[in-house]
Amino acid sequence: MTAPAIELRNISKAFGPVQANKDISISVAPKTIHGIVGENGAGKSTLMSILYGFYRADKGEIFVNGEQMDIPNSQAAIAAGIGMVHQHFKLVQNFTVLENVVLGAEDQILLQPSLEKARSLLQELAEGYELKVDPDALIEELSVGHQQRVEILKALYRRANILILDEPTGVLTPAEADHLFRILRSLRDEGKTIILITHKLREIMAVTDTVSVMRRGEMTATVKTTDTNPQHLAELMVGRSVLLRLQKEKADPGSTVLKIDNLCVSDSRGVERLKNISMQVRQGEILGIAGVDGNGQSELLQVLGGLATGTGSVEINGQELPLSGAGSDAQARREWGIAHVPEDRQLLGLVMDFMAWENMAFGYQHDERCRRGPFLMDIQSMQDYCRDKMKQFDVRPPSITALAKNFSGGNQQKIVLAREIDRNPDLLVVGQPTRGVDVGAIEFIHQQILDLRDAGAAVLLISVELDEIFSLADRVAVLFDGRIVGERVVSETNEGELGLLMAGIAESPAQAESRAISVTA
Amino acid sequence: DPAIIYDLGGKFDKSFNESAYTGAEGWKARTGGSYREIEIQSEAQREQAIRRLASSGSNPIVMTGFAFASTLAAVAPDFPDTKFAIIDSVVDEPNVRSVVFSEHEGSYLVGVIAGMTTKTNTVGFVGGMGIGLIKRFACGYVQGVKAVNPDIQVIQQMTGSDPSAWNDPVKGSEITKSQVSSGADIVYHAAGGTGVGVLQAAHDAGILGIGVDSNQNHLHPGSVLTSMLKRVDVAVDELFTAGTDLSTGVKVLGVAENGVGYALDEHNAPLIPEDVLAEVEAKRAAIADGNLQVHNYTTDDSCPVN
Amino acid sequence: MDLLVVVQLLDSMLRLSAPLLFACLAGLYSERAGIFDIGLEGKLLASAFFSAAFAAITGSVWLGMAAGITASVLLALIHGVASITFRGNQLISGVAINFLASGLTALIGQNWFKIGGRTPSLSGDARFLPVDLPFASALADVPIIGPLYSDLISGHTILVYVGLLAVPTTWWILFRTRFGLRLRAVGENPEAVDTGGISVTRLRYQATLICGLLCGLGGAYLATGMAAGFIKDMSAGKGFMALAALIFAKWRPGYALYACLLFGLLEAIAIRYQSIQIAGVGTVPVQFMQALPYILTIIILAGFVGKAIPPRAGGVPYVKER
Amino acid sequence: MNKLPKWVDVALIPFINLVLALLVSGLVVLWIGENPLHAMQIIVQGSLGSAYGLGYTLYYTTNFVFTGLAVAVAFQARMFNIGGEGQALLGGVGVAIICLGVNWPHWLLALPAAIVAGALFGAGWSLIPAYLQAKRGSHIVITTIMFNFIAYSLMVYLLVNHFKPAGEMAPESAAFVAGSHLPSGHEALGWLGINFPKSPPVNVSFIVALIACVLVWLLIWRTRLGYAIRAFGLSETAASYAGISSFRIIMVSMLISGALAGLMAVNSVMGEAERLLIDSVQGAGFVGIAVALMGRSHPLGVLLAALLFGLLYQGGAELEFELPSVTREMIVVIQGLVILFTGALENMVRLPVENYFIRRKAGN
Ligand SMILES: Nc1ncnc2c1ncn2[C@@H]1O[C@H](COP(=O)(O)OP(=O)(O)OP(=O)(O)O)[C@@H](O)[C@H]1O
Ligand SMILES: Nc1ncnc2c1ncn2[C@@H]1O[C@H](COP(=O)(O)OP(=O)(O)OP(=O)(O)O)[C@@H](O)[C@H]1O
Ligand SMILES: [Mg+2]
Ligand SMILES: [Mg+2]
Repeated sequence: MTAPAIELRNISKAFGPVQANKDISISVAPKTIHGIVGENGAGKSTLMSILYGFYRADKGEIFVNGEQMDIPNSQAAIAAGIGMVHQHFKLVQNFTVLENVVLGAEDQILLQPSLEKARSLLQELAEGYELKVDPDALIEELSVGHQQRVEILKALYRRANILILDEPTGVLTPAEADHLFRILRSLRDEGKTIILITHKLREIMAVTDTVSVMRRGEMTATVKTTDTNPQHLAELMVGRSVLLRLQKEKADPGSTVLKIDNLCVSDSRGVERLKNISMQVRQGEILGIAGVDGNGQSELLQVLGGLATGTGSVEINGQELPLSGAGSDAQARREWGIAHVPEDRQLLGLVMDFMAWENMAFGYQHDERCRRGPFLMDIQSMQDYCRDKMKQFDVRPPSITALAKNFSGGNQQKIVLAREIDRNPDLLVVGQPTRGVDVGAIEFIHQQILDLRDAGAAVLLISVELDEIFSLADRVAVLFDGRIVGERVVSETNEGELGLLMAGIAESPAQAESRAISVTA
Repeated sequence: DPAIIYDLGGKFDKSFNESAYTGAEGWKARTGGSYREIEIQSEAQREQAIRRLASSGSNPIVMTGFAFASTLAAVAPDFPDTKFAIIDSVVDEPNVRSVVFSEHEGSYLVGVIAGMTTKTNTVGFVGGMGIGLIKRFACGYVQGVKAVNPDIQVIQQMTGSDPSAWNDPVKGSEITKSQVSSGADIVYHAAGGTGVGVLQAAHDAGILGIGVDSNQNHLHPGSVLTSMLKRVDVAVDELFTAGTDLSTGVKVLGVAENGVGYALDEHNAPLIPEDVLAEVEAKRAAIADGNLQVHNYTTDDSCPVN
Repeated sequence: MDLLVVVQLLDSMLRLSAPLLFACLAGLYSERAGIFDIGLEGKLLASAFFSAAFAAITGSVWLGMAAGITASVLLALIHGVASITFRGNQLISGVAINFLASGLTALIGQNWFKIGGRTPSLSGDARFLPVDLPFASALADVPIIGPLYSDLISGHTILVYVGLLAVPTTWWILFRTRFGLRLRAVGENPEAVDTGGISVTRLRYQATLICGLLCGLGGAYLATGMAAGFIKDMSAGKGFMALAALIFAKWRPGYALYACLLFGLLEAIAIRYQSIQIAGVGTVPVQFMQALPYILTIIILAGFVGKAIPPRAGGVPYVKER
Repeated sequence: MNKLPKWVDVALIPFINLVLALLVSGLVVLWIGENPLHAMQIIVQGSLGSAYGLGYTLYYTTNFVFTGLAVAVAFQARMFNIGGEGQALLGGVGVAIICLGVNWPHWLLALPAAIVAGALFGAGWSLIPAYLQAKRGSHIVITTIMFNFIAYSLMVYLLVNHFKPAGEMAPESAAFVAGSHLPSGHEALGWLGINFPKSPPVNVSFIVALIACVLVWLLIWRTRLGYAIRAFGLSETAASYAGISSFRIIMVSMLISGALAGLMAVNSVMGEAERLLIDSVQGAGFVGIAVALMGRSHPLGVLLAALLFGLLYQGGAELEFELPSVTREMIVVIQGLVILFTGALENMVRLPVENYFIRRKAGN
């Protein structure tokens, strides 16, 4: 038997208090595609970055092709024939493709000869692997798919024999993803070893030979792909049998609260991220928005929360909501009765260096309860209120003066939720409510959202976790590439169908639209 | 003990303040007495310096430079028992002695020397701040030059309009270079520390400079034609010597009082031939006994010649 | 204006822009590598003092220059330690360096020479003297070309020519060498450099040291080429003006030259004319001329005339692990 | 991501930083050939040892409180205002206009007018940098540096061409009208029957500075505006989520900052010089940076740090007097070292201290 291409033994790594990798061992056979799956934050990227010399492990050993290696930096990894395509591309935006490819791999002091050499090699690679990209284009002018090709070219240019790809398909269109898989297969057939990180089980099943599962910093299993199935992998990933669903009453929808028509949103670079979407949410109803991360969910949240501008029409209880200009900021949205639980609590939902009581009023600091006179805050009342809410939502530790950053993720989320739900909003828009939150807290948070629905609020729930959608939503719309590609009543669909929609293999937009009308009418 | 406060250029400005310093040191060497001194670093320190010395009992307190005038006028009444002396400006307070010099007379004399020495019939003048005092220097100088030959052209430039103009050698040298290229072969400066750059540039360009206040002939022997002496050193020595008995009021020091003059020493003797020396000595005598009136710019803010 | 005046003005512009140019290129290396440097002023000043002081003591301008460069590089190292190793705030570090330089030069100057914080006047070998380029005197009398060549181009100190040569050299290093590619990359996206297996820390230190070296040359020129000795605070804002020029030049070597020449010209005009009559505008006070470089930079910064986009990673310490 | 005891953050770390700065300063003094302890003694003696010295110390303190608060308020919104120097200069222009233009019957009337004018002019000088930062993203540090230089030039122009009485040589304004004279420490304490020396320039502006400290504290920690400023300073993204307008916060915090810097002129121009001088600010705008850093941008900290620097400035003047080889630039060196250690090299001290406390906690 040949030695494994990569063998990691007992790797541990902590970032401050966060134990990102705990005593991980894994072995990757040469000339295979080895998948690694795991939830967000499981430690996949960290493990691979250790292998690539970007981080140093606190302890553990690394073997490459049977030889023990010390990989103190990326240069050493490259020398050992390891290449990596990072989850977040490491490209210099205003450099050309050529310059990015040679950066760090120039073979002499002068640049020109290296560039020339790279140009011809790029030509060869482009032909060999269908990796066409204009060598003189600036990175910032390229689509993400092309940027990814540049990353792969970078690795190949460095003669990588072991190629690590960290969530390469998160940003790709299905066609691009399929293209990528073809490339990966041909690379493997040429004798390269590939490690593919993803949390999409479909992809694992489609291209890998072996798959390892990580959970909360630990390696829970390694199996042959042919010996497993998605259900089994999912259980390994989340560490419980999937679909722990709450008891929920049947929805009793009332009048329409949110009505979106032909909403378009572009990002700061002018790329259209939401394309003419339309939907409605009624009182006492939860509409789930499913989809792979990066298909427009963030923009939908932002435009409803007053963090981005858009065009088209959004009505709240029959009144037109301004989408840009005066009255379209986050403050105004709150006055419209829209509460927003953001996707990223640390970046948006909380000021990490504010105390709990300050965060409990965040965004509502102009409420009657918080003001004293024309300028002052009513600190006493804000603190009393916070104390109440922390008790009610069982936030631990129940210290109103603790800084937000000193609470665990689940408790941080409870603070945000407590604050937003308490205003009895007409509409709650909530993004990834349980990302990085443990099981106990998930249940609690889900219950709160359902209670709000039952109290008559309209809820727009955005989640990449299908589980969550199935637990909470009454109806579900699937976002793909900025469009709604399908809408279903939750009780009448299944994960398979939604998975297909999420992959963009579905009905045409026109079909989706007619269905949407028929469902909501 | 007496005390002295130097103006912004500092006591080693090779010029005005340094002359005062020489006087103070001379007094010390001669009498064996001791004195206190402060070099101010910024405009706003003037008052603290005066008060600091007055409170600690120094008497008399001499300050060099017109810029002290308004501050002194405000502070002097607070210390009626202390005598103050200000050089280069008049402060009308009962306990203040004001010492002013007839710079126009001294400048006239070096102007005569310059006029008789120039070969290009073009000479230059570099002033510090464009204020009345400096225009007095300039006007006297021009009168002296034109007295020799009315056709000689005098290029006059000021360094600036704020106190940094006293301490910017680079600017001084740039201005001098521009005057050289306009044909000047002698440049007279009345610009404090800035003048160091003027004399340097004159030396580098192979022309003659004229120093001011102190005897600056030694700075670039052979390249400094002469220096307009303003005997601040004599004045300071005299003020220190008078001590607490210092009489107040205004005292004008001109050629007659030996308060101003021109420098002649081993460094510049070869540059000044007999006939020039004879002529300038004659003028000096004429001014001293009142036969020759040099116009003082500040009396009517205008100059008869340009 | 006749030719002579123009030549004079341009001649003066060259002299006055040389220290700006050194400092501006120094800032260019540093900021291109992602290290903001508002301590250019302090480094210029420190170098000016130590080059004049050592030139005065040893009588050799070369030893003086070496001392000046050493001082400037040491300050650059402090900036590097603060902003690279300890990931401190680069702006605050720059402010600190300016204070240190301003205080230490005056303090040590007074302590060593006891003449009010200045150094003795330099002469002879203790100064950089103008060099005459070949044929300068021979061509002097040829009309037009004569004055242009022998007055304007010839007759500057060696450092002026070094400064001018530093411009194409910098361009070549930045855009034609491996080091330049990496340097630019580290100022745009240090992660790209790091994953490429190159040490971000090392590159940034290198850039900081080059910055120190160039500021050292600028300071040496200031005290031993342009002037003949050091006086207190003689950099007089030139470091900040160089920073303005750098922004004006949008962090590019060629434009940096133009920006420095423009600012030098403005200074030359301001020195010569206390007020300027412009037909239709009236009298422009000299203070306006002095402030003009800063006003122009504000206009550029405001984005009304082209946009000055600094290196993307500029000012941000590179943090790999939180 | 740590739970340091609060006293470590607000007291221990600044203290260690200060000690380091003073140690290095001591080495410099030693190198110059003087005894650092002796120098220290002169500084303390000269600044606190007599009512006279104290009067000067408090005068400088007043200046530094204003400029320190100015930097601190901007810091709370994560704006680095280096323009205190220019803003204070312009504040002086405002104060001068008020004190020259009106024949004030009594200082109690002149003072509020001067406060308003100084604040308005100071704020006015921060308006353009603030606007450019808020609307166009032009880096506030660079623009305020540029505005400092423009202010110097403007000041010379104004003094030479507009304020200077005809025939005067020095570029300074006429003396202010008698009715705008602020009671000095001597006069003010005299009403209370306390005999305070006549010469120190400390004046009632010191009270204004103390009031400013309280008001800034109220603003930052008790008002909703302060809440918004702090939220913006701590997390710009979260602030936008909460609907806090970045434009408004940048403008407001910078204008308040400029106004505070401008207020310094009430002390230095109106209280001390009683005429407009060419460099009435004397670097106090920059000292404000050190003061705000040391004072952790908290008004109480700023007050204490300003006192420390006031002490250094007055002590430094005495130092120069007593030990001619140690000039007052020593103070500039100390100032640079304080900024270096408390600002730029903060992590050098903070990380080991943090580790120590984390380990100690883990050990328990
Ligand atoms: N540079 C860092 N500094 C501090 N903590 C980090 C750093 N990188 C990752 N972490 C933390 O380490 C843990 C593991 O992160 P990692 O990125 O490896 O997860 P992942 O499995 O790749 O998740 P995802 O699917 O979201 O990419 C997380 O809690 C993360 O917050
Ligand atoms: N950096 C820190 N410093 C101090 N205490 C911390 C820190 N991070 C977390 N804690 C505390 O440690 C406890 C456990 O935190 P941790 O993040 O491990 O929780 P968790 O088990 O992941 O819970 P959750 O599921 O709610 O996220 C929390 O009570 C939190 O207050
Ligand atoms: Mg990852
Ligand atoms: Mg957690």
